[in-house]
Amino acid sequence: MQNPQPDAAVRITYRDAVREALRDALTGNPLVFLMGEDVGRYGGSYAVSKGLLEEFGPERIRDTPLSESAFVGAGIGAALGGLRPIVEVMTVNFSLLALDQIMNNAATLSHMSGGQLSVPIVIRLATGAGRQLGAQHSHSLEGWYAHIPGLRIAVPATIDDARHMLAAALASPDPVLLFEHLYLYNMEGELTPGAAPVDLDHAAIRRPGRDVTLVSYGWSLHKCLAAAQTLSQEGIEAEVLDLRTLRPLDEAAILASVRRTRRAVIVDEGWRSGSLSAEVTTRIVEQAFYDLDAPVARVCTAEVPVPYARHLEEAALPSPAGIAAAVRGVVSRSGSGI
Amino acid sequence: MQNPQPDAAVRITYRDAVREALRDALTGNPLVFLMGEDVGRYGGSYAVSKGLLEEFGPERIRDTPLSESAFVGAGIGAALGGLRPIVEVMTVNFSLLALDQIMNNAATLSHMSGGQLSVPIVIRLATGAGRQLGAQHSHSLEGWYAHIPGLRIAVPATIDDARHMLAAALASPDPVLLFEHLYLYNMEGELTPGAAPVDLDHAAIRRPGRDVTLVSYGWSLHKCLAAAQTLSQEGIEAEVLDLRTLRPLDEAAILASVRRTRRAVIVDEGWRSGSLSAEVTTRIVEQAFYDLDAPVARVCTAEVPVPYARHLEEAALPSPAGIAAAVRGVVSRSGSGI
Amino acid sequence: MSPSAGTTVGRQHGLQLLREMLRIRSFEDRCYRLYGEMKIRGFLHLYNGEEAVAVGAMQVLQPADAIVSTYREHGHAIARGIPMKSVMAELFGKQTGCSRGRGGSMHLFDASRRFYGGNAIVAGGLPVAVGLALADKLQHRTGVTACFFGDGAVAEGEFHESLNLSALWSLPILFLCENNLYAMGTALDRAQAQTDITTKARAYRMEAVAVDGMDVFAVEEAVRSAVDRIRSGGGPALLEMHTYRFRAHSMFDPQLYRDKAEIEAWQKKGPIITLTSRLKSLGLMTEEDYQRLEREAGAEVDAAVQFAESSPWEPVSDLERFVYAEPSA
Amino acid sequence: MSPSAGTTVGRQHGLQLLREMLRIRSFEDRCYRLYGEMKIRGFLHLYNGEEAVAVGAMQVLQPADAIVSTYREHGHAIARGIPMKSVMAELFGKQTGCSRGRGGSMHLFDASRRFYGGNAIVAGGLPVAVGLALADKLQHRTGVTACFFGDGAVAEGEFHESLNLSALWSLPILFLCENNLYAMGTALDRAQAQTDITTKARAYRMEAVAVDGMDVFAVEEAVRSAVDRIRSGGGPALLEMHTYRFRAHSMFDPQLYRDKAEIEAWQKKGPIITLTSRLKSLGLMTEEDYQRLEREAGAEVDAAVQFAESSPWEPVSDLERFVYAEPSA
Ligand SMILES: Cc1ncc(C[n+]2csc(CCOP(=O)(O)OP(=O)(O)O)c2C)c(N)n1
Ligand SMILES: Cc1ncc(C[n+]2csc(CCOP(=O)(O)OP(=O)(O)O)c2C)c(N)n1
Ligand SMILES: [Mg+2]
Ligand SMILES: [Mg+2]
Repeated sequence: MQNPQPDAAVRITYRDAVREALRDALTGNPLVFLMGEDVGRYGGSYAVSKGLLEEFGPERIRDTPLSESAFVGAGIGAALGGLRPIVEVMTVNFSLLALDQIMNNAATLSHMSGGQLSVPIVIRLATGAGRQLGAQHSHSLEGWYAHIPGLRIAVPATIDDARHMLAAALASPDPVLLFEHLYLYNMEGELTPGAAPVDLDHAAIRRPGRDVTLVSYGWSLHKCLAAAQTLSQEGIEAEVLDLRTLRPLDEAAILASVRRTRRAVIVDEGWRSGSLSAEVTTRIVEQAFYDLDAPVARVCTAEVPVPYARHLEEAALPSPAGIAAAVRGVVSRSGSGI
Repeated sequence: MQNPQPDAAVRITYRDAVREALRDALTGNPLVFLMGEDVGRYGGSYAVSKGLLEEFGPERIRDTPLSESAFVGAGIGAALGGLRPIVEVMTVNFSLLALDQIMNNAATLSHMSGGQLSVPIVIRLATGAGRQLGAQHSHSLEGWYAHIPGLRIAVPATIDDARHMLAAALASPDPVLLFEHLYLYNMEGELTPGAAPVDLDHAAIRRPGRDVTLVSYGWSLHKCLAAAQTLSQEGIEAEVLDLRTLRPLDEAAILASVRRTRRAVIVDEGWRSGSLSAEVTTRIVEQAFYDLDAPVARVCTAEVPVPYARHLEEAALPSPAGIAAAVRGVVSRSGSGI
Repeated sequence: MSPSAGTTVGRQHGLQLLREMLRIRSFEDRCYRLYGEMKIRGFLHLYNGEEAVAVGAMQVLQPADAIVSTYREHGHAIARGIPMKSVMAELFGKQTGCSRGRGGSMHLFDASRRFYGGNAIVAGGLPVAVGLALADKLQHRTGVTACFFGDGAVAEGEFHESLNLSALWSLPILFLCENNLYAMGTALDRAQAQTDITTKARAYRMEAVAVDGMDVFAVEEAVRSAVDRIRSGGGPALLEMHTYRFRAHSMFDPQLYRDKAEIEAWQKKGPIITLTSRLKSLGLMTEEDYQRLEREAGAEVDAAVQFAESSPWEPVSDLERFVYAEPSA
Repeated sequence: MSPSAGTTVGRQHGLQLLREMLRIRSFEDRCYRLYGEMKIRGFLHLYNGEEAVAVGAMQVLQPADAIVSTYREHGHAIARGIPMKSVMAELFGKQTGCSRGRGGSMHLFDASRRFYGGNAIVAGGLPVAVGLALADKLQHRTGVTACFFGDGAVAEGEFHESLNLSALWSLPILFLCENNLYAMGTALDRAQAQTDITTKARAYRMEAVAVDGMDVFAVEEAVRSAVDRIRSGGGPALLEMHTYRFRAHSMFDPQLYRDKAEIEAWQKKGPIITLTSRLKSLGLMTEEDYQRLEREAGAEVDAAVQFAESSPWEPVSDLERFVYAEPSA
């Protein structure tokens, strides 16, 4: 699997795809190194970096103490010093401890220095709920981070993006946060043979449809695809748009799809109020208001610290059934009034 | 001024209004104490707590070291221990260092404990730009904080609210973040004699109008009022709504006003993408879509770390002129298409 | 390193300590199985091997004292006196759980016993503990706040800020560092330039003592003298408990970072084995006594599982309760 | 405390040090006036009294070394060799400023001189400095990163995390703590349980030395021996520079927290006065020399103000430039 035939299709897990991407990056550029808690000896808390320590050694697969602010800041400094650090913050929940470094240094240094500096750091974070980890370990903050100018926010939701987005992130001179949903690590799928390098600027239509646009990213994308299946049996053809990057937003792709379908439902694992779904909705309203046949609808996480108990957690998170219901609501309202 | 006649109108600065509120709280409840960097000997970095150390002593006007995470967390613990802490985080910019305590402890403990615990802490933060303090000292993150379930976010924008919101915050069993815009501290105005105690649930119409609703809060409220002045000379009567609390949002008040005026412009000092303006816009679209005569418009801060140079900073922030222009745009589009 | 070598041990007390440790041990062993049966989900961090720390400490702490713990807190919760059944019900996610099923293994709470959780953010509990101690001090109460955390937490900035605040304000707080040599897969000497945690604590001018965390008597004695000092206004202290985690960090840990030999060596020093043989050799306990204690512990765990199994789920309609305090509350 | 008591001082070098300190002093004094004239806005933190630290340190640091500073960094920037006029233009918010007017007083940058700013978040620069040092080490470069910060920063968690990482990884970094006894209005002993910062540093097994920060020779000597050790692979070090801030914390500080007597006592120990009398008493400098240096410094500041005044503003249309790196960059 280390050297797949360019034209042989490979089945691979999301986890292995990320690991292959890391291996490529480390092999291809001596300035790249991976740093974070338990990325080495332990093999990564989600086993993503397993085996890399043996292959690349402790200097480049660097275990850190529990010091999120310092090792994220050190990644920023290392980037300023000419390296291409990949900093793994085990989960987004712990990144709160490093937010000062991310917002006040990584995101500002290029502008504050009048363009003299750039901070080509890649920060990888596991994100999301769904594993009954409780309130402190189930945050979905990627949309929240997308509020910060100076950062690029990317969310690989497919095997191909898990495999190829890291290279694009490393190629960027700007700080990039890569959010990997912990629910996706075990997802298996086919790696498109010899897939073209991806960029961090474009959304992708994962399922074409004419009746409504489902805008989503990350784990929610797969819930949207499941909902679209169900809906198509009812004769409703949903187009499913994978945002892929939350900052910058591919507004053109969103608007193009919505102008075609004239209806939109935004699905976002963030807490409803102030989630990215609000920004997406607003962009649509600002620029495609007169193209809408119905109000934009949202399916988000309930406004509650995500609880441990399975039935409560499931009730708190977006679900294919909830998405399908929202779509039916939007479709049924169409035409009325306008 | 310590004991104003109930019926005598008093002119007072926003700063003094906050200080009077603090003095009342400290006098009225022995469990209340103020803790933060330089609140004591220095007199508060914005001179808000000046004189309180002499009056209440170092136990209750407690200077802390530069340890935002620890003293905010200590405020949380003190609240659990039966006290009513007022923690001053000198500015919102430094609160990033305490975000883990705020999001993972203050906001979650009540829910995670199944309602056994509550965290009646009040965190005061100076916020905002406009003083040429540069990117790291000019954040407006109150709308961003409003994304977090479990918190209450209040923003006093008037002399009366500066004087009375603290009491409401202290009366709440939930964690409350009070954001004081640093540009308002010197604002002078009349304190309504014997004003009724305020709550943390309702927005307020600061200026009635029939043609468009300007939704705002904090310093931006005053820019909206200035813009409304200008516009009324052009025959456009703008209603100006002061949100007052960003979480929970007074959705009813927003919708009621917009249904009357059928047009809305949201003014928010946050960076445009993902600012609270997006949530407000979305709420309007979700529930008053068919009542709108024009797309909702936004006036926000440019998506750039706020620069030092005055002309650049002014260009980055919402301005009365920019607000007026946005309103004209909305009014002119009305009717067209719909 | 065991200051208790000379202590005279009473039968009652000896059996009491052993009983408590066995209760925790059999609870944890059952949790391990229940996780395999998917009755318990999420992250599960077991306390096997470290029982002497929780049990020794809780002998000293009073009802008016406050406890702040970590995600590896089953032992602390049980030793504090939270009924096993409400803890087990919590792990099952049931309404009868000590956090109504919202917390899970990492978030056990019991306000009535001043047990403030259960924190899944490493070092996240330390500042909260500082505040609890401040509340006692400002209200002139004699309570002491006991704050448990691991060796890994020592690297976090919150450790630094919290120890300084506690020493600076001379707060009634006891920091109990459970040094089990690893933070997940990271050995202490690969995380800390200074591996002697008492030395670090003294840099804040704080009392600090290293303790054999495998010797429940040593723990109890060290905690007693520390708590007495603190209660009488002597200011904060830190105890570094040398202990070891017998099981994996969590249920997802292949343990690539340590070898069997090391684990076995520590198991020989285990708090239960050593206390058992000690009590027997002192003629304070018979094999029958031991069997009985084990049976009783097992029976209590059985009952707890029973209770958890038969308990109701919190209704989904109550999902959003408690996000904000309820008027009643 | 001055290891330089015995050093033989050369005239050239002595005058050079005095010249540098005078350049900073007159720059700062002019800034004070310009703030009153509202030419300079925002927060302004002046370095008066602490000049010996920046000047002494910069004698040792090489072009390949990196500098990380604070919001009180005019002195560091000027001593590092950033042209005074581009610093002054920055304070005016002009396009010709060393940060194109976007940074202001707290955010001076000069990539060509490896001057990485200018950080307005207390202790926010320390982790970045750690990373710069790591970059040198991993690329087998001989650079040393010098990180300036104040006594107040020592209380922040980032100090703790950064010192530990540096010592743990044996990084080529020099921590320069400017202990001027106050963090805004908070005296060190009301912020730190342990006021000896070298003791704190040693708790990370880091080399640490206290230095008379008012004696430019002492500073230079201490920095030289520390940097030599670090460059030769000896690992990180911390120098605690005992100094004092002659002016208010910023332009909004009524200085309620310290009395005139204390300030005057320190002014007598001021780095410029003491060096001046020392050079004179050693017969290495005449009053004329001194007058000339002061005149030259003043003239340089005049020219800098001239330059700033006559410089253009960045066009508003360029507001959003540099938020993301430009293709060209
Ligand atoms: C701030 C933070 N970073 C990372 C983690 C992930 N994590 C959970 S436990 C752990 C190791 C903690 O080790 P230690 O403090 O020694 O406690 P132990 O598990 O050994 O009892 C880590 C890294 C976390 N929960 N919180
Ligand atoms: C994280 C953070 N908290 C608070 C502040 C506000 N503040 C600016 S300077 C300062 C005092 C810093 O003192 P010290 O580190 O000793 O440096 P000095 O000003 O004495 O040079 C404070 C509290 C800040 N800028 N950053
Ligand atoms: Mg450990
Ligand atoms: Mg200082």
